[in-house]
Amino acid sequence: MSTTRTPRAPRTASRPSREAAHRLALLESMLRVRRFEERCVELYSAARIRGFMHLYIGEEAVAVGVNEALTDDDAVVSTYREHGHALARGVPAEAIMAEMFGKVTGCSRGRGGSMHLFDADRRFYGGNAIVGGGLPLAAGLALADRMTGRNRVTCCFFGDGAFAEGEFHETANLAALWGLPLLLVCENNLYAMGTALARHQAQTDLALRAAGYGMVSWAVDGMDVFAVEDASRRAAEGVRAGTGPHFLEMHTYRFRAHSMYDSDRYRDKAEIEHWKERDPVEGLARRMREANELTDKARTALEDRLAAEIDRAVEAAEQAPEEPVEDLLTYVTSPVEASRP
Amino acid sequence: MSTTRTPRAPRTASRPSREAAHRLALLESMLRVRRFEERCVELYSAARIRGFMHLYIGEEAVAVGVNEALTDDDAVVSTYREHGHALARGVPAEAIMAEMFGKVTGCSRGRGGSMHLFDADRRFYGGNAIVGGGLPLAAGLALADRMTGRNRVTCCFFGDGAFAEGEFHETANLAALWGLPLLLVCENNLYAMGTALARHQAQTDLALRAAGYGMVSWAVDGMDVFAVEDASRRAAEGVRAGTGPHFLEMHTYRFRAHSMYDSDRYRDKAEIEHWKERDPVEGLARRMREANELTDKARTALEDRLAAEIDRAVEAAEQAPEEPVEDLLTYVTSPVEASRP
Amino acid sequence: MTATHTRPAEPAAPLDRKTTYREAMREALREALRTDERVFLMGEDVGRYGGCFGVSLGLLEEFGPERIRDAPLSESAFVGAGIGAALAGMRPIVEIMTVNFSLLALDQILNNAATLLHMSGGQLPVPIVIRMTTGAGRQLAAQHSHSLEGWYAHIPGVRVLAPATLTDARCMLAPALADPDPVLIFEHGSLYNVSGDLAADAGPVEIDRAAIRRPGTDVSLITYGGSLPKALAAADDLASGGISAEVVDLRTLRPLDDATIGDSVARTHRAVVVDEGWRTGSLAAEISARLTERHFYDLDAPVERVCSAEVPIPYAHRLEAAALPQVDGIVAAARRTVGEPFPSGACEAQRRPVTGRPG
Amino acid sequence: MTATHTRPAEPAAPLDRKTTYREAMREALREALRTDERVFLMGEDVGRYGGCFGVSLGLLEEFGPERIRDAPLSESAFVGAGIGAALAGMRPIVEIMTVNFSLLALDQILNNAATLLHMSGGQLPVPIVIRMTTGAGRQLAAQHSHSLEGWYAHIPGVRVLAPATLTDARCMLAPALADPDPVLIFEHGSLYNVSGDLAADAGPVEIDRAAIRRPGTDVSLITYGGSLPKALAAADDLASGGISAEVVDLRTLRPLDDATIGDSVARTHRAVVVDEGWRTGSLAAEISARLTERHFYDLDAPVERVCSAEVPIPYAHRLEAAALPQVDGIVAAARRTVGEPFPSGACEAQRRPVTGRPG
Ligand SMILES: Cc1ncc(C[n+]2csc(CCOP(=O)(O)OP(=O)(O)O)c2C)c(N)n1
Ligand SMILES: Cc1ncc(C[n+]2csc(CCOP(=O)(O)OP(=O)(O)O)c2C)c(N)n1
Ligand SMILES: [Mg+2]
Ligand SMILES: [Mg+2]
Repeated sequence: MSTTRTPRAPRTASRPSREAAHRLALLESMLRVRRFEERCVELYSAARIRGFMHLYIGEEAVAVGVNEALTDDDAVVSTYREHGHALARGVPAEAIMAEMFGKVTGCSRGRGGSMHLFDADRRFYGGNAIVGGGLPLAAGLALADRMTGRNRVTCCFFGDGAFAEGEFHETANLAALWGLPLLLVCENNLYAMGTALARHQAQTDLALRAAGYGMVSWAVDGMDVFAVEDASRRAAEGVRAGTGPHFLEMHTYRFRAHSMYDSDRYRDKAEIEHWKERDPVEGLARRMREANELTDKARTALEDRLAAEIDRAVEAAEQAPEEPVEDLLTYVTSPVEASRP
Repeated sequence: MSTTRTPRAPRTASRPSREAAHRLALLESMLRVRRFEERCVELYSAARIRGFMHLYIGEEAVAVGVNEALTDDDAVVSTYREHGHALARGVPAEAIMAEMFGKVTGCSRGRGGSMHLFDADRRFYGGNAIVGGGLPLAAGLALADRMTGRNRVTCCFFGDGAFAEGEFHETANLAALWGLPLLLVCENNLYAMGTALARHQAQTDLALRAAGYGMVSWAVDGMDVFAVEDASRRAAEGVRAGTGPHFLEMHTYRFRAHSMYDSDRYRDKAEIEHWKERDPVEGLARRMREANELTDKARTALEDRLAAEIDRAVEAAEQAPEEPVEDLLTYVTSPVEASRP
Repeated sequence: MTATHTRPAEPAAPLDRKTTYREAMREALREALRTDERVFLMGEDVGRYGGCFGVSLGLLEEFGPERIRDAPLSESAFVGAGIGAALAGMRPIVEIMTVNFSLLALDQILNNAATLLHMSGGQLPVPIVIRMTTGAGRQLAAQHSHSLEGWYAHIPGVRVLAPATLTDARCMLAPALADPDPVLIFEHGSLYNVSGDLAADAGPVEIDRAAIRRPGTDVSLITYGGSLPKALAAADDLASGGISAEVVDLRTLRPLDDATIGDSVARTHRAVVVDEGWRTGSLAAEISARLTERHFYDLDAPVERVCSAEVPIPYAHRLEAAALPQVDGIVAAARRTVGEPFPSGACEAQRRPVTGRPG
Repeated sequence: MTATHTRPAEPAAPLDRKTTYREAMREALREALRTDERVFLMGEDVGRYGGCFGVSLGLLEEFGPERIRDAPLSESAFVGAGIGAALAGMRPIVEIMTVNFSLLALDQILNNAATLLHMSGGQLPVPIVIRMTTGAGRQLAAQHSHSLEGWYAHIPGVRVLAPATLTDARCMLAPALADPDPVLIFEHGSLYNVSGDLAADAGPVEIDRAAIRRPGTDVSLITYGGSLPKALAAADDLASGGISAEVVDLRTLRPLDDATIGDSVARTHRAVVVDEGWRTGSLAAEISARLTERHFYDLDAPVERVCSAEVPIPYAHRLEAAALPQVDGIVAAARRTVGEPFPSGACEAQRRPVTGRPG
């Protein structure tokens, strides 16, 4: 049972400028998620976005760090808390925003909303709002790769709450038994909605429990994008090397409530503040500032660029048409032509 | 993680006659299961018993040994392979046989058949033919005891195959989390139907994996009724002492095919022979004979007694009436009177 | 804990006249918990969180974590545990957050809860109550918008309730708990915020009978749950056009109250069934079939069904609205039954697939 | 593996004229596995064991363990894995041993397989085929006797097939695999041993159309799957009494072939739907409702339904037989539609509950 704690990412001292550029890219990617979601909150209050909406704020290092380990050929399966995963994967902010506006230009043509972002071209397989429901699917994507000899990784995100679902355990066993090229990323943010980890898991060391399936499993500081990146790269390498599924428990925290409906009564304010001190976005920015890698001017420019990008996304979403009501039944089944391949 | 291998039951040397009597009782109980099922095979061939029928032959030490640790107040939840559990629990052979004949005197009034034996008075809660389906139910029985402060044990039998079902994992977590008075007895007979353990479990040390939930878990020689009895007593004691669920992995083997429909192509004849050498019934009989605790005459008398008991059961089942067809819909819901408590 | 009602029945909290569906439901839970110590509430986030739709807010503080029992995300296990606890003499109320997640517990519901009594030859009644939110209309998209209560009504051995009014929200739980067999209660998500007056003496209600919510003579609008307000609005609209619609609230989806339904149709000779389930295989189909079987010669027009379009409910507001039964569709169907064409009959036509095959 | 049919299509094994339903199904699997390397079979005991009903016997030896893939007892995971594999370009055939266990995978079937195409705005078709045994009649008791194919037909986005003949067993799989969307195939357990002649040129079949298995003029017996032999026997019986019954085999339960059903009833003016599902909320109810909607003025008698009694199917032989549709019940129903009382009308009456409330 090979459970180890991931140490801080080793930082070799070569070519600082390239490294700095990488750090800047990570910061930008995380900040995009942060600013995008902050705008979403406003738009939700203005009733431009409806339905259930779950924010990723505080957990950005996970999506961004994991994505560094994935190539365009790899696949991602996500949850209802997937704005961050989608953005990190490269799904354009415009397509996501339009989706949340219910517009035809949305990445699911407005049929999915916040919880169901899809982008087949980017192998982003959603957006699953049944807790644990994406796991078997991810195993199947990985199985297809295994059977056809394609050396690709399927990465599946899910929460600590999903660890209690039978679907997680069935999938973990199947994946380990069949040696599937699956990267299981458990975002342990200590709560399943209002239920704290210790009140829904008999044993709270999730990495250790996943290791029980014979998978390589590590617990990772999910507030440190470098730790996430490093662990993800090593895990993805293992997956690509054919050593079967790998499990990463990301210790993270959501700074906001579970969803827009949640009044967040079940968490201690001090706990929230404690974790906010470990803000992955501002933490990285601070480190970069201290290392003279990020001037105030550069930060402002970055913020402006992102704000403009999000403005454009909102603008475009506002302008975009809705799917005509006559097309309601389109895509219930495939167009007839497709059924004669 | 407290996983230990159970050593052979310690045999203290006091009052040999009482011990010998106990051994004789165990032998009788196991032999009853064996002979009962052998008769069932004949009756199945004669089409007196129909439907699916799963034999316990080879596994008798588990049901009989575990039952020694249970009192009348405790509860038992079982599977479709439950003749042995029912007989050990004290459900009369007559009631079981009549059930398999589909007669109104059967322990489920003929509605259940071989896979669905029930006896509420003996707190024998069936007879569940959905693999893993009895586990949540057992947790609920235990939960009721916990909530009402009754110091009782609920014992749930299930197979190695059930370990792959989500329902097992959800139940294990729930039971450990809530500290339920549950005795989980996994009958690991190395096969789920035609699928060998290593082809359905990524990690085949089931006791170790159960321990991952924070339960006390032991692997036990399920072919040795004393080892089973000893481990079960200790586990049941732990449960009664309020230390939460205990898990016993019983290493056992079925000598017959999975069901009457199975041609048993997937097992090695040598493997079957190897395990038959460890026959729990004949093994105990041999030891008792060697210790001069069982004369040939006593054995013959015992066999005769059991044969007569089974004869009577068959006779009574043959004679018994069927439920009248007019009563088909009885028990779909409770009688009207019951709904006004 | 040996007998029913061991605690002296405290006087129920005096009922406010002004209340909401959510509060009425909570009051019902509180009463059950107060009057019968065998009762407990179990489900995801029923305690600390107060229930995902706030129904059980405050109950944890009043009754403690043993009886307001937060469960892990393990629908099959905690529903099954409810069944087991019921077998052992408790009266569990299990909450599944929404019907969408109940599929994960369906094995326990169908193969155990609904089956044990019969399979055991009458030995094992399962007095469990399972509550869940159902329905669409809040832009929650496909995986959070199912209306499967009619589907559940297919299962022998369970009773299916759909409280649509404040009184039923307040008063159906007690008889559900008194039922010795499994009862599923479906609460339409759009109803929780409905407010109104609740009679101070709102007492025990029957759970065997449908109710006439509005009498009428020309056509029977047969519905339940979240569609009741729509049917009542349609009846208003029809009345203004001179058509007198009777509105029947089924209340209990299984077993159906054939007598009340049949009597209504025998009077009006026309029926429209309004049901948020997908049309094919809907509860509306069952009611239509029964009316044909029993009232073939009473009917002056074919039974109409107004159901959801056969599509995973989409997120976009207009698409979602088009997928669900709406007042204008009910009005149009009712007009068809009395032979009056609806001015703009576009509504149903819009539901034709364009490029897709019939789903 | 980049395109369809990359292997040169080997000539299919010459078809024996004499075969069984089981062998026909196996031949269909073999053909699919030979002609399309994207196809694989996955499920519990499909390999080493040969399939719990022997359908896949020998395929492991021919195609190896990667493509004849034994799965652990994890219905949700391996059905979901089939869905994922389908998304990634494979053509999985997933076998669930019996429909009874499919409840454990229903979340994957309804919330993923049936929903992904729509929810993703058309990006993610799911070309999966899920096969399962259905039905009662072999004394397997409540948890092994469900007939839920009609229930599954409620779900938009899936196609539901019920091959009832050797030809359909042999020929429905290929078009099912060619369908870009999920297809559920229900094989009635009582059919596997049915033997008969299979035309050597049995070719691709339509999976959009019902079939008239026996033409007739007085009443349409509408059925499918395991009830087809019973309906045909009833038609024989009726013929000897001078009633000409047409037997319609639905073949595809979703989408229903309204044209064939409707044309038949427009000719005969009377319909009996025979369906092994529980009566309330049955597929038979849907067909009855549609006939009323579309053929109200064609019908000379109310549509009759012959369904299973609403009871968890009991083990005892006579009780089980009484719970299921039988030839005499079909004959009686048909006679009622033509206005002839059935000599001994006891059959339906026996189904009344005695002490129980309506289930
Ligand atoms: C099967 C299922 N049960 C319940 C829910 C309602 N629900 C949505 S999110 C959630 C909590 C999930 O917690 P976790 O897996 O830790 O993910 P997080 O929200 O913390 O990211 C719950 C209970 C659901 N969507 N699906
Ligand atoms: C959920 C479910 N899936 C499949 C089956 C069919 N089936 C019955 S027994 C069995 C094997 C179970 O193996 P195990 O749990 O090891 O018990 P054993 O039969 O060896 O005692 C299978 C696959 C079932 N009854 N229920
Ligand atoms: Mg969480
Ligand atoms: Mg086994």
